[in-house]
Amino acid sequence: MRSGPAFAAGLFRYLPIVFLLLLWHMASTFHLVSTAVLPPLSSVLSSGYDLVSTAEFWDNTGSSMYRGGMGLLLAIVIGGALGIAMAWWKPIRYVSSPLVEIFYPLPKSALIPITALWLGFGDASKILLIFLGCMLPVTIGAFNGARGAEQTLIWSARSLGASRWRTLLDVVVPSALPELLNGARTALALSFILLVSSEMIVARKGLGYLIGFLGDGGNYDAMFAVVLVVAALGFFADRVYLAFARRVLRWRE
Amino acid sequence: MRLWKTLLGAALALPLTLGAALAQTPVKIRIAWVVPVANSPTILYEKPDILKFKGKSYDIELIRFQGTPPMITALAAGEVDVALLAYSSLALAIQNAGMEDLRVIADEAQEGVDGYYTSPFMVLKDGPINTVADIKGKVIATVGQGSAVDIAMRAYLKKNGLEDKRDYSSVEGAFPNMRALLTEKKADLISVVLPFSINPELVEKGKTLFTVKDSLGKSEFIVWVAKDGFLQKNKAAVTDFMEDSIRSLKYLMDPKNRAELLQTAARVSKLPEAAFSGWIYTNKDLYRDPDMLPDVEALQRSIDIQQSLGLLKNKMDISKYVDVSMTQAAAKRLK
Amino acid sequence: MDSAVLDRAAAGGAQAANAQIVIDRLSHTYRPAHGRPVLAIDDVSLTVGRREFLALLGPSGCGKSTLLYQLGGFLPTETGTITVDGKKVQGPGPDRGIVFQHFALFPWKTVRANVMYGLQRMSLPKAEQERRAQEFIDLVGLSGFEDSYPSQLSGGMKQRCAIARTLAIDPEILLMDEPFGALDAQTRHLMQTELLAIWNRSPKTVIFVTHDVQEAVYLAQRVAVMSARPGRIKAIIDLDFDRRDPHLTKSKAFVDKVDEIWELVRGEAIKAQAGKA
Amino acid sequence: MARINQGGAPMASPEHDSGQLPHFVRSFGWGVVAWLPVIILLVAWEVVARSGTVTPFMLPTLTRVFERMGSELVSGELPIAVGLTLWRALAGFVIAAVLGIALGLAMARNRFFYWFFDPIISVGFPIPKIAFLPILVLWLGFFDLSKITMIAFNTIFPVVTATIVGVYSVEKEIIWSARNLGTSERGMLWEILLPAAMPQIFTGLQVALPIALIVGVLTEMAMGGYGVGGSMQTASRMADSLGVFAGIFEIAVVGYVMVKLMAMLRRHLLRWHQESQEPTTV
Repeated sequence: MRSGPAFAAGLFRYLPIVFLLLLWHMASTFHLVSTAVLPPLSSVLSSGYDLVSTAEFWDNTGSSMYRGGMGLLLAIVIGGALGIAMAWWKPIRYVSSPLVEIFYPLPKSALIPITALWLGFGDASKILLIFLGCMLPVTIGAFNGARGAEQTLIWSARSLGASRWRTLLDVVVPSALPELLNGARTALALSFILLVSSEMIVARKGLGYLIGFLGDGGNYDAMFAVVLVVAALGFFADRVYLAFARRVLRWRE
Repeated sequence: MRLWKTLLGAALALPLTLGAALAQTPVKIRIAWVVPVANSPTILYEKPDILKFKGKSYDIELIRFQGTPPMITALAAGEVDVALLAYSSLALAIQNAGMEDLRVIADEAQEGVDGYYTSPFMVLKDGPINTVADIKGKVIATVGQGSAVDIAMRAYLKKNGLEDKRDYSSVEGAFPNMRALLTEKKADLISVVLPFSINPELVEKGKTLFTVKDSLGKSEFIVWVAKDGFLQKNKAAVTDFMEDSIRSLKYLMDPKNRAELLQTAARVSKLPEAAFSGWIYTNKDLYRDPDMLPDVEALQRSIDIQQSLGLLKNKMDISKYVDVSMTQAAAKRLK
Repeated sequence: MDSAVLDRAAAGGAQAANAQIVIDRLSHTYRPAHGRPVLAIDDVSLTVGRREFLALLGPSGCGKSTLLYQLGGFLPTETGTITVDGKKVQGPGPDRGIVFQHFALFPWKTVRANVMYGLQRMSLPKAEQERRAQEFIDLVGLSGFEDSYPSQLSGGMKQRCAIARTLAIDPEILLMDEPFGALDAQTRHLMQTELLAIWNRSPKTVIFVTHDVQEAVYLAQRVAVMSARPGRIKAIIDLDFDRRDPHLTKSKAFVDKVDEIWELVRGEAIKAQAGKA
Repeated sequence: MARINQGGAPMASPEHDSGQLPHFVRSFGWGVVAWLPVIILLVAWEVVARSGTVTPFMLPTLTRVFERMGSELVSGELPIAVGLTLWRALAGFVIAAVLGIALGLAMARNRFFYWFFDPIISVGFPIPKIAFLPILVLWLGFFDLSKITMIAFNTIFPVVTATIVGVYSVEKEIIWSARNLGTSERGMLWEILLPAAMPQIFTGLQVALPIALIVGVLTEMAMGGYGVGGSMQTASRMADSLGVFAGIFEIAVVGYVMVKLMAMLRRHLLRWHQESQEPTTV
């Protein structure tokens, strides 16, 4: 398939999204939902267009992406390392699992009063909350993946002269990768949700800030436009992730 | 040798220039807000040429909050300096959060002032409710128990012998959704504020059963607060800040500058100018004191009502927590 | 070295003077996370000479793999000792290369990267690493598949790759854990012949675990027969066939030897089956 | 990928095992060590709270928070609030689990389903679903139905993606041999695909359950009503930080128990899997 047919195929592939948007349009034209809470798609798109053409909007997007990206990055790096370490060294597993198990089910926005004491209301506290919320799927994936590392592979590496550290790096980490990356996909999606919810509560800027203040002001056209932007960014990030994961894991097929 | 002398001179001069620079560094005032435009700080500092001291003795930073509770936390943690609180939240912050150092410094908006707007509680025009007594057994929608309008509603219903849970049930909804809750019959009585209360569809389908004024009379509804420590340390800067604020408010209230006001409101809220043109800063809006001086008596009255409803544990003398000296000084300078 | 140990070791087999691996009174208990501990190896002593090809033969579950893993240093020795060149085994090392039944190739590395892995752990110049990797890839007949991932290879090719990976680091001792057990009959036969050819070219000490009597007789200079669980050394049989003879496996001497050893093993295999049931 | 049929011993190699101590001594000792970080955190909390560097509103002492929880326990408020929150969270979770696994299986086995739902999942997962709360309220009212729907709506996504990954990782040989043995399409589902994909599906469920609890609490905060989130919201409106922190502790305890029970369930259901050779944590 070259570019023309490839484009058509891509269009076909993502047709269900068009269908979803059509459903939205019908919902408001046939008054299935009060336009007071869900404005017609057309007005959302037109205020979305106005919004996207301001520099301020991109400033907000940029700061959100920074927070989300940092939180996610920390979650993947620290969460992945923690999961692998927990599988490789029992003491780490014992010491870290109660902490992880207690913090994961807490609503992160409820922790804002506590993180505010320590980090204030700036980027750091939002990054921390996103990190905490995204970490567990990565940790669970890395942990299960590392535990699934085949014993004979570890032994092979050792008998080929690899040190224990080297074996961890060369055998356990790649073995954990498929499940770790699968956890990272969940984390990626969660990071967008957490980013919006943490910015909604207190913020100077960001997409969650926009959603919060547009919503409180009853400007639902613009608010849903921002929601759509978040969804589009999330979708795009997910597709990039999938392409990346396929590349990293190409040895599997 | 020359080099050494120059270096030495520079080294000696450095602390001096730095000190001078520090003295000139404006005091950063972090302001917490919730609703754009309706909270005046979101539009007061948009026109640099009437702000004499901004960037000189003070500077501002606006921080949006989802509601009052995180704002009180932020005040307590010293993460914001000036916050806009309703009378009810103010009393709770002082009494329950133990923030004895909170001071009312200025007025934001007052309810129930004669000749000005007051927020309505609305029912369906052709619905079953025509008098307050009809509320019995019905569902009322509030923005949250214990909030400023909620207190007004409960107080009025109580005056008419109606108690929550016994005589009516309450559900929670945000102001923007109240219209839909009423028209879709999810609630029988709703509580709305500007600009949602003047939505054409709501005006067409709904009618006002009673108002905040009916319940509370004249009420100091929303005030600016700051911590005493911050005020004492930055008296001069805060006075300058208040002077700019009052000047800007007066400028925006001036009918001559109405076009500019509407433009600013539209830009800040991302809503069309039409959303504001009918009411903002006119007598169809809540009353705002032109000198930003709060009505302490009215404030005390509202808090007493709050306490009588059991939404505040103990009686409280609010005048102890008012420090309008800087606002007064600023207003005087503008005379 | 303790001379008593040497004596006892000598009693176990020939070539004591040339002994490279000495296993002395080794016992091993396997402790699963749930359930009772199992005595897997009971008081095994064995000596293996330098450049000797020894087959460790026994029914499944007799502990022969456990013995091999202890030799490899993967499992700790609890009772008894294992020495290699007079040094106690304490953990794995590149002096003892291992080939597993299920290949244990790194699935995320290509054939070349797999073979290079051990070489990269040695301080060799890059060019030398590449030259040697290629040499061993060619040796096992995987030329042209250097950039394939293991998932793209057949079972026989995977095992060739695993053998190349182990041989490339030139270990003095080659531990093989039923390396041809997962292959089909034809491939297995080919691989046996190739293994012999490689060994003839550059003899190493080989310990070859198998439960296939014919394979053991065909490959090894000496066969140690293990009993069913707990594993003990039941008999040691010296073999002296000319493996260059293409008709060897059909010769009477060979067939008789297979039968003789098969008799020894059969009883154990039955015991092992009974033990499982 | 090839996790299902790997033989071999559990991976924690004996080099790291703690030797010869009797089992109960080891597990008790580890129990103490395991909770050490939590204990340190709590002690640090108490020390900071008592030091006077922060006001009791910002960080009340633990003793007072526990006292508050005690009095709520005695008055019966706490069990009711926890019970309600738990009921909604679990109801939403069960709905999401059943629908999510079904949808995941359908997507993994049927090209049309995959085509239709793949982009929708990809868009729907990261979308801030809280924005749709007013719509749910108008459709489904204020009470349990809208809250449970919101919970299920948030929780279903990780279940679906995990199920798809799980089914995809089932080895072709297993499917082929099952088909060869005459397994029907339906038997394939129940006897082959579901059990073989179970490790990944379960990981998805383990990720999803805490999300159900979190969303349950957040919807209560947004919509009012009884429950832990509702009480926390009321408390925070009244500037009653003891009530807020008591709520945080209640959620922490409930969440921890939930996570632990899921881990136990996993160990029980996946007895056949190699990972069960070792105690499962997280």
